[in-house]
Amino acid sequence: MSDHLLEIEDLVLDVVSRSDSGQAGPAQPSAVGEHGLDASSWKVLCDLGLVSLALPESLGGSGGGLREAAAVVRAGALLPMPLADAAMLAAPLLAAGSLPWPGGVVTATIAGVELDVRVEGEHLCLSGPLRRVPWLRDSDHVVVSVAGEAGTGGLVAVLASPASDDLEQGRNLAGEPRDTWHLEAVRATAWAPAPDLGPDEVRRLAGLARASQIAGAASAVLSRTLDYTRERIQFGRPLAALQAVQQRTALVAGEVTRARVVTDAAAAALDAEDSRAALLCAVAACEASSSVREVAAAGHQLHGAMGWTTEYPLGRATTRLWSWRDEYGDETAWAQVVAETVAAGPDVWTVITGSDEPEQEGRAT
Amino acid sequence: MSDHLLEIEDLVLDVVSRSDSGQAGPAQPSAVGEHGLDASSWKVLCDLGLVSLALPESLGGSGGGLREAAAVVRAGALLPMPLADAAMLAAPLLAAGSLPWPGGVVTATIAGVELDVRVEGEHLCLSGPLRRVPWLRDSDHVVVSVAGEAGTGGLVAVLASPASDDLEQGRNLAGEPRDTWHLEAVRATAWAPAPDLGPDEVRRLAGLARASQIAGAASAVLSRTLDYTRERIQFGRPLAALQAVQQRTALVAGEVTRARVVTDAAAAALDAEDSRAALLCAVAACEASSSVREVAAAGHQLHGAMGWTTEYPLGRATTRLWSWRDEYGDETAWAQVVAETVAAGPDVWTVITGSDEPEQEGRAT
Amino acid sequence: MAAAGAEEGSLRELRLEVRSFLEAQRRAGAFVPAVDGWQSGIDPEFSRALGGRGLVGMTVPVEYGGHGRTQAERYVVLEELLASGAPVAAHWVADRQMAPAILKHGTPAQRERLLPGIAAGERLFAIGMSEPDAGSDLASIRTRARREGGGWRLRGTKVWTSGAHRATNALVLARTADSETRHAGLSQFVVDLPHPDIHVKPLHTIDGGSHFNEVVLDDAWIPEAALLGQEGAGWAQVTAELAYERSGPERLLTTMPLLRAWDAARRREATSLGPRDAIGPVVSRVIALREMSRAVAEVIQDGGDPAVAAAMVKDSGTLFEQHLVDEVRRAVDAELDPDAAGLTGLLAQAVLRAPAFTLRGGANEVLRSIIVKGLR
Amino acid sequence: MAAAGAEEGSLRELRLEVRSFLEAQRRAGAFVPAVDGWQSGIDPEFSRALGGRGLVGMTVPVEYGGHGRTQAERYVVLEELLASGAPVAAHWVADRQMAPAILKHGTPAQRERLLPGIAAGERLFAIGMSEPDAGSDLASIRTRARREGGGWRLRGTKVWTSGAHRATNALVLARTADSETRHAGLSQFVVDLPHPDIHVKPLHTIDGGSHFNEVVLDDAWIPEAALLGQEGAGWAQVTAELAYERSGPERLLTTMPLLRAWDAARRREATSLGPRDAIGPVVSRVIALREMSRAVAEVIQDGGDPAVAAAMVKDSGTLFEQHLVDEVRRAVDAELDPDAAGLTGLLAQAVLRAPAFTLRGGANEVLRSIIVKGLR
Repeated sequence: MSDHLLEIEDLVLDVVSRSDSGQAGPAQPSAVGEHGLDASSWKVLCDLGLVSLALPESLGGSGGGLREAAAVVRAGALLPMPLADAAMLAAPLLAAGSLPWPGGVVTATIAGVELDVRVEGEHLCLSGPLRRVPWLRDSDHVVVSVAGEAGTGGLVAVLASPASDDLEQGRNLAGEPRDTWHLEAVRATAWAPAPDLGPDEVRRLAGLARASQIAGAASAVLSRTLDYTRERIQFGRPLAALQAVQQRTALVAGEVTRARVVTDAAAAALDAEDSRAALLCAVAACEASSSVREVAAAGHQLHGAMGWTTEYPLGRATTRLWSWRDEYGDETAWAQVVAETVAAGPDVWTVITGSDEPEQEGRAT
Repeated sequence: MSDHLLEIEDLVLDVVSRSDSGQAGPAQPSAVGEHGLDASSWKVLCDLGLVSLALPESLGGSGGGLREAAAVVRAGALLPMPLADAAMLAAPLLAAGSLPWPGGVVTATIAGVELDVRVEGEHLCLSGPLRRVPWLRDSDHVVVSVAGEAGTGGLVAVLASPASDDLEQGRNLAGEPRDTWHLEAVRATAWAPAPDLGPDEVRRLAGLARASQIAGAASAVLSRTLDYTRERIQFGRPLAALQAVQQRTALVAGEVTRARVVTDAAAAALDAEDSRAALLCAVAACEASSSVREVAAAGHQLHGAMGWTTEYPLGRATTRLWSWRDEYGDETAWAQVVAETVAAGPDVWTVITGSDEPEQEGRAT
Repeated sequence: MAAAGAEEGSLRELRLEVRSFLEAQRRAGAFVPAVDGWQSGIDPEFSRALGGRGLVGMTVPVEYGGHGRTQAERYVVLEELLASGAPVAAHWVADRQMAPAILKHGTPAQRERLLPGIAAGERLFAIGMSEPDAGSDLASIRTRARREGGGWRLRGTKVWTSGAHRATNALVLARTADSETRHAGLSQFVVDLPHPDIHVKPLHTIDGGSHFNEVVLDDAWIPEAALLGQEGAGWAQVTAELAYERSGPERLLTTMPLLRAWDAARRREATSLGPRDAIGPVVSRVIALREMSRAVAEVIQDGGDPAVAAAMVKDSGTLFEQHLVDEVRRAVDAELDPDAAGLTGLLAQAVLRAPAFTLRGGANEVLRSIIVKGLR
Repeated sequence: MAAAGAEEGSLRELRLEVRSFLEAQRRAGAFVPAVDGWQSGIDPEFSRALGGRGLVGMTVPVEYGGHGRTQAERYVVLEELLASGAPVAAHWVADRQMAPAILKHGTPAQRERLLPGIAAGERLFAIGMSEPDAGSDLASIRTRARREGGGWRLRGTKVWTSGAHRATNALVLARTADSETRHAGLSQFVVDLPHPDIHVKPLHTIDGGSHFNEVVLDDAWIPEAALLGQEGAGWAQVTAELAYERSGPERLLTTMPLLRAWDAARRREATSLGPRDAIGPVVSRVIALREMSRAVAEVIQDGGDPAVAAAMVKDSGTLFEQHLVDEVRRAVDAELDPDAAGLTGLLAQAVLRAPAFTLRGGANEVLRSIIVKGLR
């Protein structure tokens, strides 16, 4: 990991350590209960320019890239706020439409086919449902990606969030808000076509956003587990002295490292407009989602019953991991994208290495 | 395991311990090299009536059941001879055709569709290939199952084995003979219709035979691994004192026990003509095959490089496990049989418990 | 092991009878199927109803209010209760381990006082074993019982005590003598609840429940008659109970309601099988584990020592329970919503509860040590 | 880590050039693709041919017969060699660890004597490290070197010495002084082979090969110039080499020829994808592991300490190599025939060789201890 990414992570970790709600926070009433958004941390992160890194300065962003945004999302993964949705989905969507950062708390979503969108003069008018929008009840704006016809570029719309009464409140396993909004002829506060951004590209951004969150939360599980097993004495020794504990912790570390490396690689490839970016995003989403099972299971197993209570903050990380791995596609769905990429390429090794064969000759062995 | 099964196992283990070739044998030149059939042990087992347990005494068998035969096969799994093929496939095939035990070294096979079979007067005349027949070069007789039309009962034929020169010799990963014989108008020495034995039933018997061998060889891997890790000193302690070694050994023990219990249950169900017999055979084959990966991998990992050499007899067991798990269907194929059984039943719990619903009502939850 | 296969007529009849009853109860709204109902589903009314039908304390002798039935019959009933996802936690522990423990170690007076209520499904027993600093290391417990006024005074703190907030009784393991060997000097007590000096504080868990409790024994006085079995023999008694606790069908069928819901959804949606149908390996495994579990049950019935085999069943079985959850999750294309009804909600519940499966009743790593030490 | 993604022009050109060369060699019958070619495929002629094309000793300075190329360029070439299943075992170890070790610790005379042959693909190095009673516990080795006649006399037995029967040199770790701490007093020697007092006995392995040897050092005299590096610093030197040994692409691409053969067969047979195509997770994983491995390679290039990260790559990578074999096996409906050509034969080979992947270069359990001790 290069130095400037580590600096960014340190900035975020500093915010996390000073918040009541972040990684090192106190007991929460129930992991599946309600959580308020941490407005003060959101403001600090915005003031530091860390939320809108993937948006050019000319549009009110701070002009970094997705790689920097992913570093922010990993470090701030457990902060109760739509950080990933804003930094890794809203910002690039706005960039694609050359729209300015709307300010306040920003979330993002991908519209389903049920959403009806029509242009009325200068205005864009939306009707229909936006389902399970992250943190919608606590947001000021939601950036919506609307697919175009037949896989062409669609458009990006910014909506002012509705009053809470107009929402159907929902949640995920971690109690994070996932609210459904049934729009009735709502006008976008801003909108623009995004010709370069097809539905696959948008989904890839969303998948990478969740993958980056997973990488961060998985890393938090590893840290907690290391702390716990080093402090906890059983049978006269720290748990961490037990070989079975060491073996399993090492496996978790492997999963965590893989998730971090591959989300970083995918974000970097997107920034570089690399030809492998699409594949690396699918790999990042697949690998991050598939790391969750072992990371969360091992975290709970090594913590014992303690980790299953809401008094201990392990569950704050694991319940998020269990939700995020399914959002915008689980590991099976993303693996299928990889399989399709293989099928579309000349041969598997060429696809893996991202190289083109000099000539298209069949390989027989 | 009931007492009489344990007595049978002890009888076989006694033969194994006195043979040069069985479980406790000395070094072999190469696990994938040639092995001669252990003719003396074969004779002892035959004289004890242990090979033809699944054939009635009136037909020259010793009138036990498949459950007893499976116990023999488990205990004698590593003997170089077609014990499973004779005891768990040839014997029940002969019983189905009311044909007598042909004597000598007996093997068995299931004919493919390529085999042409015609009745000429009293004789049965066979042409075409019998592929990868176990130990054919060392056998005196081969019992062949031929499927009937459209899933009806077929017939059973006994052939005198050909001269070695007429065989295309082959082997499996363990070096066990798997010979192909291209028959040209060969007359069966005996034959009979077997109307009650459809191709699925025959395949089930073959699958259970391999599953029983796997259960036995897996048990041998566990025993060897226990011995080795208890004797081998590293870092000043026996390997078995290391917690990581203990944890993995316990997992192997679980796999071994499951394979043993389920092969016993399936054989018992066949003997009892239980309605669950078909399903239990598929489960036995699926579970035994799927146990191989962890049992063999753990055996090798815990033995270190030593176990990978032909000087040490671990490979004699693991190479057999790797071959047997694929013969007559691997775990994926048998799991699919289970899935089809579920689909054909009223609901999954009824299928699992082998109970019929009082009325066929859909279950909604 | 007896020939495994389809059940004999009487057992099958019992199974179908219980199944019909539970199906009728479910249709009547008496319960909503849940995973982990034997630990998380406390419903005293439902337990009483089962007791009224003779489905609790089945193997308890008739003279103590039980039904004198066989272990095989009880096993069939337990399976149907588990697979239906019924709320049976209010009587599960009492039926599973307290009835045999009291039969084995209890005085005649204790049997007469406690067993009829257990068999009626009316006694909810909490097991006070773990302590804040003990974890899996039970020998290090620090709760003390000292003789006083013709009885005992208990002082200490227990944690992970399931159901204590609604329990009628607790079984408390306490140190009655100091000893060189840490396993000596422990005794078991049956304590009536509520008790003025026993304070129960719920522990909230990430599945949104509070099945567990912290129990503070604040110099709580109990009569002499509360001592169960022999003074100082608590360790041996606990160890014997653990084999019962580990060998039952609840160590592999906890998530069976999820499998059934998935199966039902597949039938409704006519999901095509595909060449590698994910349900195949899952059903194969549960059938195999069931045979293993039934083999252990027979060892118990025959009076053998099932400690190693029981540990093996629980290790394999609980890993399967978790594996099943993951297989269903990957087969079902849905975000997990804890508020959803049906399959998705059941799946959310299962994901949140699964971590406990391989911790309770002895963490699986501990079970594996027991297994490997018992081999050959 | 640099931005990961497609390679820059020059690297890609190099990759395609090497790929074309290997493909041409394969078509010409110079080799049959095999799994594990870097350990099992000794072909001195092929190694010399690669040396002749500048594909061995790539990062060795030009003054020593090398090519002064970057680690990134070398990495690309290694990948193509591994993925083609070419027989590269005759020069692999020399290129991987001897060249850097000699550059780092060797005298100018040793460099001049040994490096040109390594870069030409003409030196086959066997590593004499493990001993019959040492296993993973290298500090307990008992081979001794004592000073005599202006040189050293070696006595002891080494096992699992790959390629010793055909080696031009061996690197021998021996005890040169007794010491309180077991890690002290060890030294490394470069020994020329064959040697009249060094006896090499092949060890036959279950894959039908004899890549390993037992090497008996029967009071073999070697000159003073054979000492590599500092007397008594052998442990530190070995430890540093292990990071090189563990971090390379051969710790995840050993079975890549099998994946390629499977892929080719699928294309020939136009196997339908299905909704859960088994190739997807496999390819995803190898791409991810490749990124991890490349990150470690960069740490090495930048002079950082890659010990923990390298152990992690080898642990995850070798488990993947084995996992790939099992996935292909379950996808392919065939009995494994060691004499078959094509996919089935390759699969048989892979199954038989796979156990070694997680043992050589430090058993994975040992790697995990290194990992967990290095965390934070």
